[in-house]
Amino acid sequence: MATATVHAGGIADHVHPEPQGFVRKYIFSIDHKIIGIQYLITGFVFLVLAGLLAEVIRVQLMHANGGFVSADTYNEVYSIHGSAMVWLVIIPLATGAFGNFVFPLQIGARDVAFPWLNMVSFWLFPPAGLLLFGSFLLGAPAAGWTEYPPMSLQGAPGTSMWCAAIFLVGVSSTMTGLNFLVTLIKMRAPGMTFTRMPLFCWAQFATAPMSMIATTALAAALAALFMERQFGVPFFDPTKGGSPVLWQHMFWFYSHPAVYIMILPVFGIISEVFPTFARKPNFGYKMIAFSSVSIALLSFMVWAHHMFTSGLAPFLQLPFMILTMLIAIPTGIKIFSWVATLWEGKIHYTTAMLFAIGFIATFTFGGITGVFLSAVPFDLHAHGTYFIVAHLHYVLVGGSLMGLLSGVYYWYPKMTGRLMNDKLGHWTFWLFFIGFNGTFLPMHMLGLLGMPRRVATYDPQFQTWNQIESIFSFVMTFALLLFFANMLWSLRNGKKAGSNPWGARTLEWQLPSPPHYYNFKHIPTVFSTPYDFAEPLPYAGLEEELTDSPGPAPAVAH
Amino acid sequence: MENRDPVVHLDRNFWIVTAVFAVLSAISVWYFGTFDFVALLPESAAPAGDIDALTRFLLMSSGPLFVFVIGYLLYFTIAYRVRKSDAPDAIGTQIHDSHSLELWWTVIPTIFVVIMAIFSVKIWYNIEVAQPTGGIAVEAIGHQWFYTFRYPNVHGEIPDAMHLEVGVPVTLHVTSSDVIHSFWIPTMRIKADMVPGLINTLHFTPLNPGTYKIICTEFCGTLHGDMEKQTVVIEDHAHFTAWYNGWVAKTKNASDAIATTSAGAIPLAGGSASAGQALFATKCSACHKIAPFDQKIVGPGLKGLLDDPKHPNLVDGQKATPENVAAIIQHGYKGDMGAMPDMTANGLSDKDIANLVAFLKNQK
Amino acid sequence: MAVITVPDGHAHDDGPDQLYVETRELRLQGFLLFLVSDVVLFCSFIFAYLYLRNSGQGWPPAGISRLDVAFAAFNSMVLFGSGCTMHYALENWKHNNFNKYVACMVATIILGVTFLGGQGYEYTTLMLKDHVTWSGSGIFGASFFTLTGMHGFHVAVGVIYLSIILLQSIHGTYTKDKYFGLTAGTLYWHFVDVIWVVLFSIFYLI
Amino acid sequence: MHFDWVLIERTVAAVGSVIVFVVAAVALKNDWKTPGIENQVFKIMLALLAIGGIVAFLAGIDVLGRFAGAA
Repeated sequence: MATATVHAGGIADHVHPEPQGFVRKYIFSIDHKIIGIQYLITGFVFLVLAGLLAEVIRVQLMHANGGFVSADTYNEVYSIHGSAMVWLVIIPLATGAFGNFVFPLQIGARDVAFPWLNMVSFWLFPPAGLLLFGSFLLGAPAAGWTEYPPMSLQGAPGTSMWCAAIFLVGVSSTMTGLNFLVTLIKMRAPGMTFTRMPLFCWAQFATAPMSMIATTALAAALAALFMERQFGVPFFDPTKGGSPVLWQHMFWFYSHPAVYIMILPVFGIISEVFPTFARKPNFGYKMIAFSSVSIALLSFMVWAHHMFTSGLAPFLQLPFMILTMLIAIPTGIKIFSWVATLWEGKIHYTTAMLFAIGFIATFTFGGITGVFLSAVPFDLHAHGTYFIVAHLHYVLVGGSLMGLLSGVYYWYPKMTGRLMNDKLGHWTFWLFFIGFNGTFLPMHMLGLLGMPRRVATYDPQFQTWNQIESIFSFVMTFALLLFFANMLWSLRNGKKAGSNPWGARTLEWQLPSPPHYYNFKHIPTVFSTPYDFAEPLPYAGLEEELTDSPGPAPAVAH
Repeated sequence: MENRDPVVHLDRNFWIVTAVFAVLSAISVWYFGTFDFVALLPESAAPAGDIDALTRFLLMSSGPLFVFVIGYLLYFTIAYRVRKSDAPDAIGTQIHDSHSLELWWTVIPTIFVVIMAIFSVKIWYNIEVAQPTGGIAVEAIGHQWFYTFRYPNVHGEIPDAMHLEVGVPVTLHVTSSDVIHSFWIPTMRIKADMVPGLINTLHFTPLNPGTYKIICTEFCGTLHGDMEKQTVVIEDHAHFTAWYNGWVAKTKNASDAIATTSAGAIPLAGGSASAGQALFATKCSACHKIAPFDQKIVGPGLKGLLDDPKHPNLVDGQKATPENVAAIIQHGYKGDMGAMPDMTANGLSDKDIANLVAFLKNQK
Repeated sequence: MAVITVPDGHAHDDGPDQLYVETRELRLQGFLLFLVSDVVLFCSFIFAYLYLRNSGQGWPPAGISRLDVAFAAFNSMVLFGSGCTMHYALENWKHNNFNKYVACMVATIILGVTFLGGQGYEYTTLMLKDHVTWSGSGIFGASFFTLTGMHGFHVAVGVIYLSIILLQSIHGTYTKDKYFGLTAGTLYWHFVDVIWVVLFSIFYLI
Repeated sequence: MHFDWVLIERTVAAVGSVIVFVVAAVALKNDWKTPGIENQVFKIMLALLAIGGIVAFLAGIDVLGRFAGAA
């Protein structure tokens, strides 16, 4: 029995045979690239749906006692808006879409470690999304995306559907995290040590354990809430001995790592877009990589800063305050390094770069308000007000969504072989940037002046600012429609992209676009980090990639 | 990996721009330093001043940070853009890192965090932990959609505004009787969640007399938005003692304490429909219409309530009789149809209920 | 670059790029990470139990009888015994004495089923005689039945999993070098054992 | 035929857990040197199994669990 000699690194060099037939190729595909695009499309469908809900909120808030929707419907609308954006849009796009499509190519692997598991985790996602939006039929949950008991215990039957839907998406996200972690540890190309990996892979490496461990804690909390709602098992109901604060602990233990699951992959996207369009290496590669990992570790220790006002014992508030403040330091290092990356670069104003620069501006502002909120006395004033709504939208919409849009403009040519229209892209960016800031900047002041969160009607003194915000939110919505039009339009008549339209140096740009199903004809060997524009490309074994020589013989399936 | 970076040379423009940013940050520090918070939101109690001071410190230190980060971002983006004259494969200066720079932008934020932490702990201490000597202990209890207050030796709960005396330190115990509410007085800059089955404590000392809003910031049901109608009244010793003694007298013996819902059945004799109609317009029209049952605003339509063939029973399953209608108005109702506040919340007396029932009786 | 040999892959003879190596390390790492996430699931409920326990009154709450520690000790010993027979099953397989392997596997499965039976017996006595039910006896019922029930479910899945492995090994799917299914089964069974050590201690002994 | 079930349970538990402890300890000693991730995990699990044996033994002879819930 011959023992197999195998290169270190690219261990699982298995080539599954080319899928035949439309269903196997595009619907139930196990190819990480197709699954990535499936996540992208489904994520954007839910972005449109949840975005429309956001516009319902803005129209309702145009008037102090707006009658657009009744109070109960308004509560349902913002609950599903929040839940859908978090679990059906940002996390699937950040880890599912870009994670699946990009990083296996960047580490020189043919596919993720468990392709079948990858397909299963995708196919849990659309049904869960329909289940979540279906909860409108039975009376959607009304207690916000956090669903605090005892309010969520008295919620409409849709709340149990919400539990089931988020449980399913959680299982899918756990499986994806596990899949990515094994791929990143075991299946890098020969020679690609950890410090030679592109920074997007570092971001996924930091995110994967979080989405695997934190999401399971959420699964436990959702199961407990489901059991209490359906079978009366008293975990959280204070009248039966349970404790509502227990839910807050279990929920936020997941949800703070979740916000880092939503932002770390986007940090990775920025660390890919900046060097390519500034034509110079990332400033402080090691610091950016290690701060990703340190953020991932710290994110598990700070969850109770969401509970400063809700009955956390005073002596417990201190450690969480200090640890939350510590997270600001690695995040600061990242932002300073990105700005330093632009120094003496040759900056190309492509749309992807514009969105990335816009990301730095808005995310810095969002990060600073986050540092404000870490101080307990300030949080006593700002908690539960529109200041919080402003902070979370600055880091989620201004941060994650803008970074994801930059990622789409950057990798769309690799996915489809065609460039997205840059003129339209510039319009989309400026409209989105102005619309976004106009919508969410005034909210900081409204919150501090006394506008509580999650209210369908509010104090008339805030009406003018709310009207201004609503108008700017229409501008932002129009910008997103422009973006979707651009994506669809460019599919047919975008400019031909070829294999490397941006002159980027990471592995995925050395392959034809879209890449073959087996990615690499020969697994390349890697000699250094990809970002030194002055040096020749640090890869060997890529000669045949762009020729039309035959691909590797598919293995005999045993 | 030996450092093969080219020597970093910061040109003259860089220093000019840095100087400009320095001036801008000085302006921002001055602006936040002299920013008048009180004009926007008055300070009605001791912690408000400290928290405003902390906010001022945070703003003054993040102003320069923001100016420099966004400034350099814009300056680099514009100054180092690729020119038409550059070769298509032109590249920037290939620097990888600079340990001294990285050291400084780790140390300085750490120092800032330490200062912020010390500053916050000092203020946090006397809100959450410090037990003031003397002063008054007040309890605030959250209900679905109103607050009640308990004062020492006043029986029962006081449903209207909270009265406090200037200069007397207050230990406020906060809890809830049904779902999680939150007790926020913006002008005091403090809040505590009202968690059923748990008592949270806040310490503060009222300073400036006046009437200030109390707002609920934790979602608590349909009329969560309405829970900002009640106020806290800060007044001098004379007024406060007058108000306080009034309540002590009114609830001298335990029997006539205003429980959140008075127990006995309401006498319906002599109810006047016209008075009931006026009351309905002010107290009930927010959620109910005089229209068929299924025309729901929050609650069902109430036309022909007592002899609706399609709905012989009320929402709580009781037979549709005047007495049962009065009972619902008295105790309120909570069920899958939604929730209705009880008589105390609506500020109804027994007489009011009699009038309302009389009015509803002849809405055929 | 370092070249390492992998014991149980088999190679084609046409060049390094055409290797088909379904390496066992990938699946092993995946399975271990799955166990890690399962541990986190149990930890969350254990946190909930301990949080509820010290926030309320004494334990067990008034009106709920004390748990029968003697029977639980016996039942735990059954499960730990099955852990040992499982270990010996793997050892026998590695040393190729097939009959001893089958005997140990059968013993493990029988002990596993006995544990489930014991658990069922304890549940019925609790529910019928002491009227301690899942949703009827406050936070004690909630945390006890949820946690031990979830563990029981994992044991049931483990018993089915081991029987499938036993049938497959008899059928000849596993060779002397390629027996990942068996390793995973042993890992899972030991995992279920270890969780019970924790649950047994925190429910019956403190 | 009245058995004192509690006594039987306790003796079986005590005797059984001693056997478990011994087996686990021996297995741990034998496998101490084996390389490979799964063997490391096996060692941890065998160690915990041994602890489980001790705990079950102490519970069997009514040393632990006597004051369960006395807090």
